[in-house]
Amino acid sequence: MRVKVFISPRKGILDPQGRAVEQSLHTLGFESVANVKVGKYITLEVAAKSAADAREQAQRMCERLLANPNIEDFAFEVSE
Amino acid sequence: MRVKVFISPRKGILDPQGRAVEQSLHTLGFESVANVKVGKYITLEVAAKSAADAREQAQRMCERLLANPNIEDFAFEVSE
Amino acid sequence: MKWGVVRFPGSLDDSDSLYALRDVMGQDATMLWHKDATLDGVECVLLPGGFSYGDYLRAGAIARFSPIMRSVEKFASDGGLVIGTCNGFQILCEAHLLPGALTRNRSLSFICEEIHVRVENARTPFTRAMRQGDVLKLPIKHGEGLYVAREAELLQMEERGQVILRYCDADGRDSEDANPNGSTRAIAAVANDRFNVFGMMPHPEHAVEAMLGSTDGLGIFRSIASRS
Amino acid sequence: MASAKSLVGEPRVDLEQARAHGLSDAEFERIRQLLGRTPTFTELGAFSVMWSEHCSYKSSRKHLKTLPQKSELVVQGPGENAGAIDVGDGWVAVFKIESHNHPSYVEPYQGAATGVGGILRDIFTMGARPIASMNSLKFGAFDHPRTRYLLGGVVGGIGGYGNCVGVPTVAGEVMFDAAYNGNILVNAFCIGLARAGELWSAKARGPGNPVLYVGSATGRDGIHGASLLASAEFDAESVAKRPTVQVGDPFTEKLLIEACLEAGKTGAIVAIQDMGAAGLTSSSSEMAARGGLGIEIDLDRVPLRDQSLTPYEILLSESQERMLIVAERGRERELEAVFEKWDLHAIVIGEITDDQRWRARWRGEIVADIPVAALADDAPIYDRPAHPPVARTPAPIRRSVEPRADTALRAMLSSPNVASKRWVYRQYDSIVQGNTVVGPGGDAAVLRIKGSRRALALKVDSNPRACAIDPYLGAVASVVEAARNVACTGARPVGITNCLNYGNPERPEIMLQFAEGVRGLGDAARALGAPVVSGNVSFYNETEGRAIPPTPTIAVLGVMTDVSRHVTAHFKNPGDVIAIVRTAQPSLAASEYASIYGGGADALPAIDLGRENALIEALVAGSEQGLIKSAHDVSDGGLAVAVAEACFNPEQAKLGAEIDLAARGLAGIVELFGEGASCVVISTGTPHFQALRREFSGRGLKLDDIGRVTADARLKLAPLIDEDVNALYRIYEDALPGRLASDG
Ligand SMILES: Nc1ncnc2c1ncn2[C@@H]1O[C@H](COP(=O)(O)OP(=O)(O)O)[C@@H](O)[C@H]1O
Ligand SMILES: [Mg+2]
Repeated sequence: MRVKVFISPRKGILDPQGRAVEQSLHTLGFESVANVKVGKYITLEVAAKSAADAREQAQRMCERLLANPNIEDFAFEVSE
Repeated sequence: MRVKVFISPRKGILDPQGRAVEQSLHTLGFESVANVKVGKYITLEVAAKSAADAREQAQRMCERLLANPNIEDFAFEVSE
Repeated sequence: MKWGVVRFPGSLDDSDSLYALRDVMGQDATMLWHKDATLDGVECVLLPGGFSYGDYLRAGAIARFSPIMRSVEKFASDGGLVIGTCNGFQILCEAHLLPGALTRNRSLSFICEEIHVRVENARTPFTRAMRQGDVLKLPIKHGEGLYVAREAELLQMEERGQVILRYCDADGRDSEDANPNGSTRAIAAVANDRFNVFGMMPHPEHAVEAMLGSTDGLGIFRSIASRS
Repeated sequence: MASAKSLVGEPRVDLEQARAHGLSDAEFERIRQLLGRTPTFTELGAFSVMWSEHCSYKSSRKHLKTLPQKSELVVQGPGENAGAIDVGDGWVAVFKIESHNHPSYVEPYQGAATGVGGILRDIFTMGARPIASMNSLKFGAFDHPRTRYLLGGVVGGIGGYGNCVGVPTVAGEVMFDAAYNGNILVNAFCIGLARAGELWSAKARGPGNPVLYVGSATGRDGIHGASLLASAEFDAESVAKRPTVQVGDPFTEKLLIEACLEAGKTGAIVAIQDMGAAGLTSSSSEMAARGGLGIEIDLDRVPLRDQSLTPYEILLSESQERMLIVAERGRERELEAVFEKWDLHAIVIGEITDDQRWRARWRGEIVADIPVAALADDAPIYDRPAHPPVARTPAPIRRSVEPRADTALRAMLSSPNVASKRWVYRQYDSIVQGNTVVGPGGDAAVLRIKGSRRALALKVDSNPRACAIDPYLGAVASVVEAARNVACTGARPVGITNCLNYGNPERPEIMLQFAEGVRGLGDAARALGAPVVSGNVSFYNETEGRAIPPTPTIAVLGVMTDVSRHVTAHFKNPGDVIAIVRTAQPSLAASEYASIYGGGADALPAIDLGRENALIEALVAGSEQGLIKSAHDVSDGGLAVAVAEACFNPEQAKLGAEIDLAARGLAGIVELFGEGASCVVISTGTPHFQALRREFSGRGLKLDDIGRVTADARLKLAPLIDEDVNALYRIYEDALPGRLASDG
């Protein structure tokens, strides 16, 4: 199964990278851009009996390692 | 419009971060995990006349700033 | 006092810490290997600076699962003294032995320079040889030293005196310019609520000899050593 | 014996193919003669990289041979992975500098990072622990559209890699000039320490000894990277070669450093070399060639990142963080255990043979079978024609208006070339390992040696503006500047490494620049008694037919016997005498002043190497006796800038200087802002001034008392300049960050 994990800085946590990217986009002429957040995109493959099993594994991977709950939110998608 | 950008290390390019995460996942008991790639997940809002316009802007943002064409591939999604 | 300095793959200031403790301060200090479970009977564990596991994913995120960290967690929960400097601080936060997290510097770039911090609480095992309000000149060198924690948690930490060092100017005054990485409330060091686990971003081990710029790091080590 | 076979589906090898590989028709013919047949495609690839300029030094070798390479302190000259000098108390310093120019232009972060990684490996493969790095960077004009991107990427990459491996970056230089708009320079230096008598070698011994592969798996990185990138001129088309970018993994490098140094202690390593340019091909053939032996490699055992790699790709890959080790037979286990400890794998991929052939097997076939010497030693050596260009350098534009001296000083301090480089070096860990007595910001870095009173001093310098006017004198000036910077700290220069960055050597005027540069380097090194123990040549630094100015980058190692006597650049106490010593009259030729306001000259003042050496001797003697409180070399921006910088102590409240220029006959633009004459600003306590003066006069030099250090933080160069030091300091410090923050 393929798993895609999306990690974003949690709301209210400083995201200096997002701010810097936003400013650079403005300088490049994309003036309307707002609310930029920079997080992580992790893809992986995992052996799983079922989609539910894969989701359960993905959930645990995120909680234990991939995301830091103090500062990050995560979401994931599972596909064949 | 909301834009989600997914940036991954280009195929064939060394991804030491992905490798380190993969090994760590193995140690944590997720032995079947393979092919881990760590990239960036960027979300932003942009004013656009249409979805096509937003897509066109997103494409240019990725090419000009968000992704490094030497070593990264990108994809994006646009939604209201 | 017997010290143990943990060497993770990618630790960089491990030898410098050992040198500061052993050669400069004459302490009994030994290197501990991350794959071992034993702490060798040490009375204080030091997690050194560096880029453990390349700091891949998040600084400290992978190192926290090293075998030795189980023992360190147990040691800490039994009241043992643990100090983490720079990467060590990051590892302790990732391991939830300290509150909060360390994220990318406001400038987004690595910063190596001498800064000043003020002792906010001198009634801890890590600062007892100093006085509240003392200003220390110490080097920092990190890319991810911006301290963050939830607002409620911060308030609680302040109330309990868990904020141990704060960035300040050379005269001990607060100033935006003196906060090198944009840390929330200019926090440079914190302790847990039992005050036996301590993390700081500046490097005390690189401030133990006048020829190299400062001896203010000795205050931290002397505080710890003065326990026995 | 079965000769090598071409593989099914491999491209045909013919003249056309050879040309596409950068080989000349004559070179291809020579290869066929050496082999007695047409090479296979894999073999052609191997020849093309080994016979490239980058690996074979075919155009430069004749000239490099003329450099002084010996002294009683030299332990290892050119020929191994790096040179080595005995620095006393049982220590040997191993050092080298290398270019990563083209890769850094294509992909600044990774290009610069892998440059740092490569030079580190050259040091620890000698058995030395890397203790410090430096870098020399040349970018295009500051306002050129690509400059900021390149600057940010290169500095980020150097820091990203160097910081992560725990080697402090202690000094360097940065210059911006339109001449580098299309071809930046990134030269990386590393130095390590080993115990005397314990250096390792890259010379294979013992037929039957196993060959071990250690480190990262092999991918398609940089195939035809270093060789093609470094040998081909740069144009729009090569930007399309991007997919071959190498990515560095400093974490693995750190493990390699620790594991290799630990493995070396077993005594089971016979020879070791990193897989740098031309990867497995060069490391294996060069180790065999040095030992006069053969080597056989089984490509099926090479760890791969991608199973679809062909033998050609495996042999030519330039994946980073890989080492090749010849071990003593029967002791593989010991080595494997050490590497396992560090989570690295050592894998036997071949063995040393006695038939002097370089042989590679893949899936049961022999895919390459070449006499080792043909690959590693028999590349042609060219004596390329060298003569001056038809057109001479145009005469410099005259200045229309002469600015006021104080205006000029402020303009100079805010010029990116003169301004503080703190924005750059604060992104580098300069203190890890705990030896940095003087880090970036000083004239030269000073590193103590633990357990010894001795210290090392290091600086890297270049002077392309001077080289553009006179490639010989420019090279001499670069050497004496680096050496003088080192001597300002109180250290005696003992050794040199160099990176020679030039254009296309097939053009006679470039070849002349090169020949003159090498001659200058050699003459200066001889005069200073500091031999050249290692180096690197980077040719083809051109864009669309325009070459960079000749840029020999010179790094000098100095030794001081007592670190407690080291001298720094800043004034120390009010009332101290400010004095200057010069070897010649300054000139506006090649000066920062002329580059801003015009009006340079088209000839450089002559350099008297005897006086240069005397100046260095006097500085060392003066500091050893504790007679010097501060010493600062006058460089970009001239005397006015140097005196201002001496007031800029970031560590404490600023001091001032009071100098009566008029009374000293120094009140002219050339005196204030001229460069080129080796000149040092010294401060000393009044009681020591006469004794110090005698150190100089005894060597035929004049130390002139020109003023006093003042408690009042004003820079007074009467009657031309009277400025607040703190205001000047802000200009100097804010220039780079300010320009980088502003839009555009
Ligand atoms: N790329 C760099 N990396 C580290 N340090 C640097 C770099 N560039 C400049 N520096 C430091 O900034 C100071 C000024 O450098 P430079 O202008 O070359 O000195 P000089 O006045 O001798 O020419 C030196 O201490 C130098 O080591
Ligand atoms: Mg210079």
